[in-house]
Amino acid sequence: MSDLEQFRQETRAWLEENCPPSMRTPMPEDETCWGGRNAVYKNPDSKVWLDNMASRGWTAPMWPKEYGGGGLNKDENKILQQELGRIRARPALSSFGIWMLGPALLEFASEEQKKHYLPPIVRGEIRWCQGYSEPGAGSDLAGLQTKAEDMGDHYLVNGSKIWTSYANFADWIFCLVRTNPQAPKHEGISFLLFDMTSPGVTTKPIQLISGSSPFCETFFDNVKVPKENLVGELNKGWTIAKALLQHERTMIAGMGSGPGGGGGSGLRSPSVVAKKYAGEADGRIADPALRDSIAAHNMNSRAFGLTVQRTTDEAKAGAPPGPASSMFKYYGTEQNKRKYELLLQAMGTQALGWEDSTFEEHELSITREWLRSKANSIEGGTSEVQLNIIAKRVLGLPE
Amino acid sequence: MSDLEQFRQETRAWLEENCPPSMRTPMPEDETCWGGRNAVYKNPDSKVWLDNMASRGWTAPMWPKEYGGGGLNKDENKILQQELGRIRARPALSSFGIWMLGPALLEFASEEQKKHYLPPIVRGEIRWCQGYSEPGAGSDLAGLQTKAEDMGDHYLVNGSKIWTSYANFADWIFCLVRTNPQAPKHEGISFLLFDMTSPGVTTKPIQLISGSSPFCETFFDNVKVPKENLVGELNKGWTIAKALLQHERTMIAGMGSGPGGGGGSGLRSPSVVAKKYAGEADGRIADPALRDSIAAHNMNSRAFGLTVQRTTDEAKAGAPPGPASSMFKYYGTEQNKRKYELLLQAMGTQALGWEDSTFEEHELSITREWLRSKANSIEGGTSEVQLNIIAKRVLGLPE
Amino acid sequence: MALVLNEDQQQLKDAAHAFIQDKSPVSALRKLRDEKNPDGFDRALWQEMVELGWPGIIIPEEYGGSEFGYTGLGVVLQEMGRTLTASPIMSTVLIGASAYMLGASEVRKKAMLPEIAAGKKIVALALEEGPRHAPYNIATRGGPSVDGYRISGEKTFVLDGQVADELIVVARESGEPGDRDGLTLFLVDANAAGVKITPTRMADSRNAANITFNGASASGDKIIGEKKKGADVLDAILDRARIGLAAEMLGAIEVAFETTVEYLKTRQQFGRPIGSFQGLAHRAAEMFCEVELSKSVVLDALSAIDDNRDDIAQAASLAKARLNDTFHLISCEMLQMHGGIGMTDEADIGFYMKRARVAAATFGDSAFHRDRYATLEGY
Amino acid sequence: MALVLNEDQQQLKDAAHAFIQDKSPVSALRKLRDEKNPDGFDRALWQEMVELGWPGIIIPEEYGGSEFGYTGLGVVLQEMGRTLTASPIMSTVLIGASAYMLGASEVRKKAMLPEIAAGKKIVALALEEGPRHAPYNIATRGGPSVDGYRISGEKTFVLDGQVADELIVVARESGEPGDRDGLTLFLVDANAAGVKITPTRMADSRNAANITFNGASASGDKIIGEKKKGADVLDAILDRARIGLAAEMLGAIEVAFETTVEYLKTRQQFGRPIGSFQGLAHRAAEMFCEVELSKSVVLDALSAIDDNRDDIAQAASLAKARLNDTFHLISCEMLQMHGGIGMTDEADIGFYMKRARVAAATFGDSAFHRDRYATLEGY
Repeated sequence: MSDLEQFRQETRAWLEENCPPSMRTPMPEDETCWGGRNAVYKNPDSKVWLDNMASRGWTAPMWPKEYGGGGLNKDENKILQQELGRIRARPALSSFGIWMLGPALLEFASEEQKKHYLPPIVRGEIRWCQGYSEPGAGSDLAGLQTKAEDMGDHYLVNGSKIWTSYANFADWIFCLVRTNPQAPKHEGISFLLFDMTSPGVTTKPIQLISGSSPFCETFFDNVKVPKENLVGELNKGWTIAKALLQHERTMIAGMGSGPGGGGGSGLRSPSVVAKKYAGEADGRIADPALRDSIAAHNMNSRAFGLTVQRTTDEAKAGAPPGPASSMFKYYGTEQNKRKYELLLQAMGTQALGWEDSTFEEHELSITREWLRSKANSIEGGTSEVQLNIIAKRVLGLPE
Repeated sequence: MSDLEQFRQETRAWLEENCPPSMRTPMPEDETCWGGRNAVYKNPDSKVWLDNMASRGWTAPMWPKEYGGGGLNKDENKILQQELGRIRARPALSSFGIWMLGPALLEFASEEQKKHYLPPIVRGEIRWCQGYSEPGAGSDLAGLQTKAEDMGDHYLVNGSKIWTSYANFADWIFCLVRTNPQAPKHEGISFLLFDMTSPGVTTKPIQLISGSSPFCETFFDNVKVPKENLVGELNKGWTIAKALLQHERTMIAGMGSGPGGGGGSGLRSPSVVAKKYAGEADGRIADPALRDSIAAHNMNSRAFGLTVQRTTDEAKAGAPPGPASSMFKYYGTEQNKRKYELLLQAMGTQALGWEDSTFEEHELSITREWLRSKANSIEGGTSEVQLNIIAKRVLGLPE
Repeated sequence: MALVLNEDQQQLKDAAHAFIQDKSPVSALRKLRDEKNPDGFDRALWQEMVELGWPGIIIPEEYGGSEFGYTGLGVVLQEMGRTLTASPIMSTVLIGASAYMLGASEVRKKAMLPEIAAGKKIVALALEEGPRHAPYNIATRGGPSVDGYRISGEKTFVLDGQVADELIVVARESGEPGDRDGLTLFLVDANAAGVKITPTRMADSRNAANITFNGASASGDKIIGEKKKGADVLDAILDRARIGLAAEMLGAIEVAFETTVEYLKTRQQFGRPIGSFQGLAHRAAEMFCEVELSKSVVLDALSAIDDNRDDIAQAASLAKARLNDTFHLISCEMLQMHGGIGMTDEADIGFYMKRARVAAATFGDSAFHRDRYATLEGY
Repeated sequence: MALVLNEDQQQLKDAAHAFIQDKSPVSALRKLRDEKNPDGFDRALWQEMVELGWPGIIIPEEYGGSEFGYTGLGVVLQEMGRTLTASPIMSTVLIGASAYMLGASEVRKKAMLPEIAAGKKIVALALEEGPRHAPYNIATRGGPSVDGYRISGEKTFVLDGQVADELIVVARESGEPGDRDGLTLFLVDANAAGVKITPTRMADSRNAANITFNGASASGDKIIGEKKKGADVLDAILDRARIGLAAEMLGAIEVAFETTVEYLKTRQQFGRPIGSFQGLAHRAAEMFCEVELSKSVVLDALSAIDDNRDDIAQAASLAKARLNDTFHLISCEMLQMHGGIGMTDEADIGFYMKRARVAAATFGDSAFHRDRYATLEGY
């Protein structure tokens, strides 16, 4: 038996024993496990499952063991994910610490910092949030104004951040701050970590046009931050930021439709919805103009999915990773917006309700999701920014 | 009887007597009367009709009598045009001198120049062409390089022009030249008139993707031009150019569909053509997606026509003339291009023939007209230039 | 008629502008929403509109109106549209008064039009039975009974149905859903037995209602148009509704566009106002063209009614389709160009976005009207 | 199969690239046009392609081919598309050889496929009867006679019909135009009595022919597919034709796009390269996305054939519709961004524009394929 086959059998057996049965059922959104100091476990099994997984480092399976990770290689991780999928296990931990901060620390932090920060992330003990965007900066992220002044034995942070997801629940923040106001804008930025319970930190949730949201505004009023909380070199934080942004872009692009080609499934599939709401004639969507629009959309979705696949295949075949993330971010988010507009067109007034029992739950959801989709082409770099990147970096058009 | 009513009766009587019967029939393109020194009249009545109209100054009905024009006011001119339309009279004279140069001379030329140049234009004795665009300049018209050096008693012109319509048939040219290479580009341009038979002037017709064309390249090799041929002030030619361009833009916008709303008539009407080529079902165009596209197009045509009408009505009502010409140029030409693409879509391979008797004459024409339509959004200021003008001058967006 | 406002119409527009800007900014709609106002509009504000004579604008003088025509009503709707003002003017005046004027008996006109002009009655059209506009797709039955007629069926998206005094109910006396023939427009008391009204709260913060008729009684004398030929008058009513709604949408579009252009001039990014980036500038210029064309079709459609032209239907479909599309475009661009701030409820942008979609779904989306336009034009 | 070329396919592509760039630049097509070449292609060049083995790429080894698959043929077509190279490869190999491979008897395969592989025969599909692709809309009749069958009817837009040795004629044995049932694909000698071929010259400078059959004789043994069930094999042939044509279009698109991007970098206006204007830069970036998606659907469709997947039809309609649309977009933008120079015949841009439209009209425009895709997907 190969090592990998043995790994699979051991993993399967361990999961069988350590994944509580209730963690193998579909997860309601309010049972998502984010961890953190103030975590509340609606279902106590969530905590058991988190602790079990964390004990093996499998909340961050590919991080080195010395920092609490699972130390798995690519092939082993693939098997772990397959086995988790086989039993439909819930994610043990959802964490910006694992998704975003961890990879940055692994690449840019000092040995001491890695040892200090990474293990509590793996164990879900500390919940992190991201302090990037600012009210005034928008697409010009590097134009950020939140400043950290060197006060000798600490930095003094003043300013505010916006679009900080779950800032009101987070324990710590990783934050871009301006440490040299005189330097060109990209060269005066540093990457700082600090505790959200520090005096002077306040948060305020943001109400979106689609309703309540995880986003917050976060304010810093003379927040004292120890100097050892700086990651990487002073004034070199932009390098770390860029690495993180690329990552975020890829995540958001994934919100679009996948390679399946249907452009959404079930009650989010335009063709299914159109038959239900606009009616059928001879097995076809009754409204021919709507049918044509849906076919065009679904064909684009399929072409997009094939392009994601092709890029993956090319990478596997050893091609240098293309600057594809901007294309995926741009096309995927615009496509997702178009999907929701098609759903609205097909569903008419039933997709335009706000509350009341006269609408079905999924109908009310679609109204909100439609509005929420409008942010896709703004967050993580606007569509315009992605087009700029494609024009300049991919096509080499001049400034 | 009012003066106007009397004018109508006199005009009608005069036309009855002076418009030869053959001039009241539809005009084949090769009988267009352009006048000029080397005019050839395929139909001798064309010459009679031109001379008769010119004798009353009615080839340029609203120009002052002292310069050979008809001296009519707006109302009288309207009646003249109505009476010409009533008997379906052919245009007595087609002339860039009347359409473009004349208005510029009336506004900018010296009294002596007006007396010298305008009457032969009215009489169709001199045929003019326009020397504006240059091979290197494109949209950046003011970047023109053709230079006129002051040699004391004359200017010495060197350079070349492109897109000079009928340069190979023209007697004289009105031409933008650079007279001060040191000045900012808009401030070193002058407006010069000269004889196309001057030594050093040569022309070469341009073959277009749609076939032969009236356009030429025109080359100037040490052409001597008398100093009195300068119109307006030295280095102030850009002012004249701008006035002329605005005029040209409006002319080209008119190539789009008119206020009728059909988006073209007869064998150029997408709906008529679609029924003929794509077939009918229950009185409708059989292909529902094509039908939807045609409806969308025709509705835009109607909306565009109504906007032209509204702008005219607003001007009549005393509103200041809006900067509408850029919008009309942009939208009208893009709409005309879309119309031809729809015709191609509807007609399939029958609109894609190049020659041979297996295609009907109008089908072969549509192929060529489709290709020719692609120039609409380039000539007279590209669509991009029009959008810039709207953005900056109409909306006031910053540079 | 020339495509410009005459002096009287311009004065009315200026007055409406001043009133709406003062009394009913977008914050008024926000307040209605946050308070979950059960009426869906502000009754005190409506009373002020009544005092200004707005409900009587299209009503002939002999019935207590000011006979100012649809162009007059259009400019008022346009001004209300600028701030997304909610009021019963669409249900009661644009649709209700139009219905009476077009198809009521002299007795009914005399009874009802002065009441509408005086702001004493609210009227609602109970038409739709599915989520997408389909005026002949009527299953609601109107059948004779000993004392007149009985109406049974289910209606949805009845604008102002929750506050109406009287309902104009489109019901079928014969034929099958989809048939143009066999429809009759019955007038039904909203408080009658067998009428069950369930308010719905739409995304644009306006109200509508689902209404169930369970053998509700109607009189054979109280109808609009001719029995079983109700589609004729219904089409005429709907065309007026579409055109008036297009006028309202135009006002909202104007504000959305102006606000966006202003933002492009002032918002700085990368050390420059964002409107100086050609990518955005060209999109703004394209929007300008669409807005200009939208102004023209609304004005033309309004005057088509006032001139009683024979192409009102084409003008209505042209106006509704174009205003749907332009409002869609402008609301999307407004949000995208504002960036993140546009996503916050604190900004007003979401209100325009939501209104754009509800208005588009009301009385026919663009595909519906392109199809109708092509049919009317014979292809 | 992974959406990347394997090593053999890449080598074939590189070789084809070198050959085409050297032997058949766009000027070769210009020359054919200016000389009014009656064949519509260069016979000497075709002979060189034969020597390279191109006609045998998809043909199994047992019939004299190299069995390189459709992905192999696709990369050759793509390279030919880059310079708009005219040749009988589409009529004879992509369509003709496919038809034989899919539906001929073993005897016919043995007789014909080696001839095709050796470049000795040219085959053409006589299908269309109207200006818009409609594969079942066949009025041409094929009826039994004493010595086999007699074909009568009129065909149009037969690619390479003027040079073909053999014609595959889609004729109807039963039913009415529009019926899918009742079609048979007869093999007819192009020189047979009763066959009248009238060459036509298309805007893309390629040739096609109108062909009249006036009782032309055909043998009941010489057919492709099953009698009266010819639509089954016809659909399969057409899907291969569509996919191969899409591959050719992809090559042309790539050149049109690359040329345009290069022009944006070098052409100066207002003292800057025009590609530095964001309005143009954003449009170029959008084109990039469309081109990338186009590459993916072509590669996927080619491998769908080679893998004998059950969604070849969907892949074909997806590829053809998308490549139609992308070629349309890119050819329009190529011309507009080049400005006046793009309108001159001296530039090559017009050739790409013209080819885009003829290719789009061949074997189904985008609306046809969207409709077909929706039907195949069950909505």
